[in-house]
Amino acid sequence: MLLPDLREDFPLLTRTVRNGKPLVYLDSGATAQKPRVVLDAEREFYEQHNAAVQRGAHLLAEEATELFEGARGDVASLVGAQSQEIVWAENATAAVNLVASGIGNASAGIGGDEAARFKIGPGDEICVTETEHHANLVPWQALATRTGATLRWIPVDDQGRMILDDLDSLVNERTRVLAFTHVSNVTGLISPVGALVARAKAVGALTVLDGCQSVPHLPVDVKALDIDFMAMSAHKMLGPTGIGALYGRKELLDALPPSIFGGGAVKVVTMEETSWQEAPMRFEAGSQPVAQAVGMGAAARYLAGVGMDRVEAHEREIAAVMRAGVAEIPGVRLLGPVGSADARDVIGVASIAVDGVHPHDVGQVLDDAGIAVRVGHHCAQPLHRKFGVTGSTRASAHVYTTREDAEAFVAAVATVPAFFGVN
Amino acid sequence: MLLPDLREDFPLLTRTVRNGKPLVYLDSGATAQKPRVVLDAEREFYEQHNAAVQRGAHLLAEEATELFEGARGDVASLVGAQSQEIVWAENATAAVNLVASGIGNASAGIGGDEAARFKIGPGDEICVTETEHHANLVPWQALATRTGATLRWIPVDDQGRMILDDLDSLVNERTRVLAFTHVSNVTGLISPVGALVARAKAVGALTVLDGCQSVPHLPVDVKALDIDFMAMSAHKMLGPTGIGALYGRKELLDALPPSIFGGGAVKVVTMEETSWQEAPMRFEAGSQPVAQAVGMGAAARYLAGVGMDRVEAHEREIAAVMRAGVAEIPGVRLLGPVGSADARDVIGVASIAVDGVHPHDVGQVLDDAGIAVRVGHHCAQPLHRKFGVTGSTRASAHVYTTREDAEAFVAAVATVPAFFGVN
Amino acid sequence: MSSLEQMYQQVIMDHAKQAHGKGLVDLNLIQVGESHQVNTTCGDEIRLRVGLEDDRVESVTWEGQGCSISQASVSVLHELVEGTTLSEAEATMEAFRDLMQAKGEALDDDREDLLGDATAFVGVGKYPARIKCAMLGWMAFKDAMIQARKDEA
Amino acid sequence: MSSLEQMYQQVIMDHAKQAHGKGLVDLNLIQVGESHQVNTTCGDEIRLRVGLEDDRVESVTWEGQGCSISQASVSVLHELVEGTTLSEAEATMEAFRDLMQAKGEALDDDREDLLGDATAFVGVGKYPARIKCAMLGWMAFKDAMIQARKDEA
Ligand SMILES: Cc1ncc(COP(=O)(O)O)c(C=O)c1O
Ligand SMILES: Cc1ncc(COP(=O)(O)O)c(C=O)c1O
Repeated sequence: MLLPDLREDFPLLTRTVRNGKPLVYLDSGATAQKPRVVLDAEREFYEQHNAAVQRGAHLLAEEATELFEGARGDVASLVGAQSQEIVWAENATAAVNLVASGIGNASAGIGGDEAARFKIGPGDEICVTETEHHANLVPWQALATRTGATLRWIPVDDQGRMILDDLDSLVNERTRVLAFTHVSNVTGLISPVGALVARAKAVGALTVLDGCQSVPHLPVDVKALDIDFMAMSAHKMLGPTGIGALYGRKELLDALPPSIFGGGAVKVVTMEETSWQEAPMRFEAGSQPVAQAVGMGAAARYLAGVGMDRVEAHEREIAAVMRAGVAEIPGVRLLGPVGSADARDVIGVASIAVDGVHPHDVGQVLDDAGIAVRVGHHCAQPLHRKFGVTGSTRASAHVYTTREDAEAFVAAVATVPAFFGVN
Repeated sequence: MLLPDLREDFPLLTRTVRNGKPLVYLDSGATAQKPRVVLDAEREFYEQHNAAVQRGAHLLAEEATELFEGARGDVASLVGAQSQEIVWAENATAAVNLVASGIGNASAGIGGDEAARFKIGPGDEICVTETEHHANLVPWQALATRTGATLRWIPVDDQGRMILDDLDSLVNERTRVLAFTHVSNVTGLISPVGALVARAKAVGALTVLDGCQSVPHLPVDVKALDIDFMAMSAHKMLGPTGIGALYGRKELLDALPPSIFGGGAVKVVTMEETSWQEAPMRFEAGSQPVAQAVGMGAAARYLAGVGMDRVEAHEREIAAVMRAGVAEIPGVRLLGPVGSADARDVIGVASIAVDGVHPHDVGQVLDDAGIAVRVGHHCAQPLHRKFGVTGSTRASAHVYTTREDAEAFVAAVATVPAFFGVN
Repeated sequence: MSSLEQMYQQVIMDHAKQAHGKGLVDLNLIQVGESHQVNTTCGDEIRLRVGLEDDRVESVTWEGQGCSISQASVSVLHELVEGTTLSEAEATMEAFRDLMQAKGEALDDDREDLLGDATAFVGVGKYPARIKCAMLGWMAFKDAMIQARKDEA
Repeated sequence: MSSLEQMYQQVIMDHAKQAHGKGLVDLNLIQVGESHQVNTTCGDEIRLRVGLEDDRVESVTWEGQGCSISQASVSVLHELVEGTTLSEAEATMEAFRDLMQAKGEALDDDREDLLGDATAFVGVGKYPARIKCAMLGWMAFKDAMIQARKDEA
């Protein structure tokens, strides 16, 4: 069930690359292209309404504030949250850090009584998984270092699936946080959110979901998933660079101390001390990425307009075409589940290793054919180490990806072994 | 010495407000309007070159990286820094927090041996001033709470000037950081940077300059000022929202631990531990505000093209017109230095208190006349408390501000007391 | 009448100059609630105290500084709700909130009657940034009522 | 010859397949330096060891994994600088860096002579992202030389 061809909406997709070749853009997992409505929303903001939000008493400030808060509502709707549960952040990485540093700050005595529930220290545990992007791993390592808590992780098997056999001992009464990705940016595997959340709830651990690769590609409802926090990035959701968002349950957000301190986030400031506003304001210190919020709101509306269930169906099919295609090429190894039955939990991505050819070299041959893919470890070194490779070549899709794009990828990969004389 | 009329370059300035009145935009201290070249640079990036930077091996990624790093160079040139000494941050607030949290993390054992020089704790002191914007005050309060260090501050007199009489005792051998603003966002006063830096150097304290209100308005050379760190925000420099930058001496940046953890900032990641890249990459975790960096670079080039010395002359003159004008209106009090001799250190700003009329009400009357100003405490509560008011009405200028704008402000303020029947 | 004049109607100017209910009163009642609210835009603060007895709002007093809109609004609030029943107070509160969200349009007659002098605030609804000012006292009232009723238990 | 073919010239393919100087050698010299470099894009690592004696680069060996460009480049590096004088090695290093920055243009004859097989890397200069790959071994060499000379003092 493919979507109609939406490339018309995306100005960049008409450009040509090496030697005038048409562009086949298969690097949406790194960053997506932007529809015209997003670019227009930003530009119109700058040309008609640009002003500091929330504080001004003039017309432009009122208009800017209305657009800014409206965008918050649009992003909230896309994921089933309340407006006030959406905090703007520079990117998904910053969103995860906001939670981790907030817990660190609570543990260091910042935030008073209401923050006490977040305090962690030696003897406490934080649990992640082996499939995490560095963005949802390194902040927790740092929190462990800072507080003396212990970091544990759920391992994955050689197809990249989380091994839940020891879940009950890995997530136990000492576990305070369980952080995991919704969709892997390397294998495209959809995580068993239900089982993980249930276990976290049973032991009273906070759940932090990395929604970077799910929110842009499938329907996500934070209330149905029953998670506590979720990070997302606009630039992967057809939105602008420079902005992302954190979803957090309101009562948690109102108690978590901030980790970026400054104007706008505060209630009363004396030279000696400061009290903070409620969420989301307490986390939005300094002038916010206002035009980008407006753009992210427009992107959320665009995605909702296409329909996230249709987006999901589209991306499953594109993934299937790419994965089935490369799996047949001798000397090419598909990372993650292989075979149509196993692949049913996979969306939007095909990462491969070509025997005897380094991913950089694979990428170079594809680039020469006008095909843009990502090479390297995709910020998931532990997972690649598990697969026994330092890097891979990843093709990733979005709403504008066509069957022809997927087929072009497969055809170009087939030329690689011969080019490097390895078959 | 006023600049030629540059309003043509700024699309928003042609719009009308309440009842079709032409807009008189005097809220540039909160956020500036953007010239067309900045908007075009962003749009062209999205339409032609958008891709993830630094990591891709395809043409778009190469182009995007070149633009992104080129912009870093443009921002560096504007302030006399080396490219690698410029770190992108979401805004100036984030830039200050990056330094404060980095010191906090070093003190909590993150960053290893090389970070040891930043460790602070009980007995150490951090010094700020009473004129600081919350962005350069609250992060230091939080650092003091986190580490047990003591926060001290340089007081200001009733005209808002820093009192340096006790400088030698306020900044002493225990002082590890001296953080202060270059230009006050309330009074427009230019700080005595030379004296403060000399004292900090004498005792071996790090200097952190808040360049938010200086970099957009006067020539700034970080090497000539001899400071260690400086924060700035693009949106006040005619650039996009959603991005700012930190200048830091390279050898300091290479040793300071990050405080936002994630991909791109790291060298080797295992499940157990992580090593970081050199600056600036180590501070740029996650997908960066790439289009915004390109826009900030364009803004830096635009400002350099106009010439920062000419910008300074322009803003001094606009400030002089506004300040002299309002000072003559009975019942209107000018915050900061009064009188032409005293005002020689003032740039771009006039903040006033109208006897018996709340700033919100003043702002409303101006808004009705099409004049956009800022009302409130402008994120400088301690300074307003010092002045004995909870808030003020601030008019602030930029390169596009004309003498007519300044005169319109003065004329409208003159109507305020009568409107509220207080004269 | 310009929008500005519609906002600063004489009633509002008068209340702002001569505010009612100003000065916290010590209450010898069982159900007393107090709330402190800050308008983070400008730093204005209001502390408001209510005393309930049986089913009635016996006393509403406050102290604080602010713009003419916030001062007039809390003054009118005092006039409107002191002495009413709890349910009348709630209805008034709701009507005022609706007025603020009406973007400058008048409410229906029933609710206009409830609001009395407070209908003069109709013009504020056109200025989103000022709605916060007008609501400051009412937020404090709402919160103080919750506090007071807690004492019930 | 397409840009791709210009990049992957036969010389490069050959060096990549049959890399020279691979395998760290224990050195019984006074001035030994070692450097470990990581290409953060892809995680490729190189460890390179140099041994100096008097004025000469006596030994250059390395270990590591990487793309054909990085492997071929360090293999060529080994061939070019092992056995040369320090100043020849510096000149070669500089010429290679210039070649990388020449955006695909050839250098002048003198420097081409210095570079020998390494001139085959001319095509890499057109691909900024791959310059890092080609430079990885040379960065390690530069750093290892600094380390080795530290032992001098
Ligand atoms: C002096 C000063 N410092 C810091 C800031 C904070 O800048 P931003 O809001 O862009 O983080 C501002 C602007 O609001 C300012 O005027
Ligand atoms: C699964 C996952 N998590 C986190 C991130 C980090 O997102 P960002 O770089 O926008 O902060 C990414 C994207 O790189 C990702 O794919």
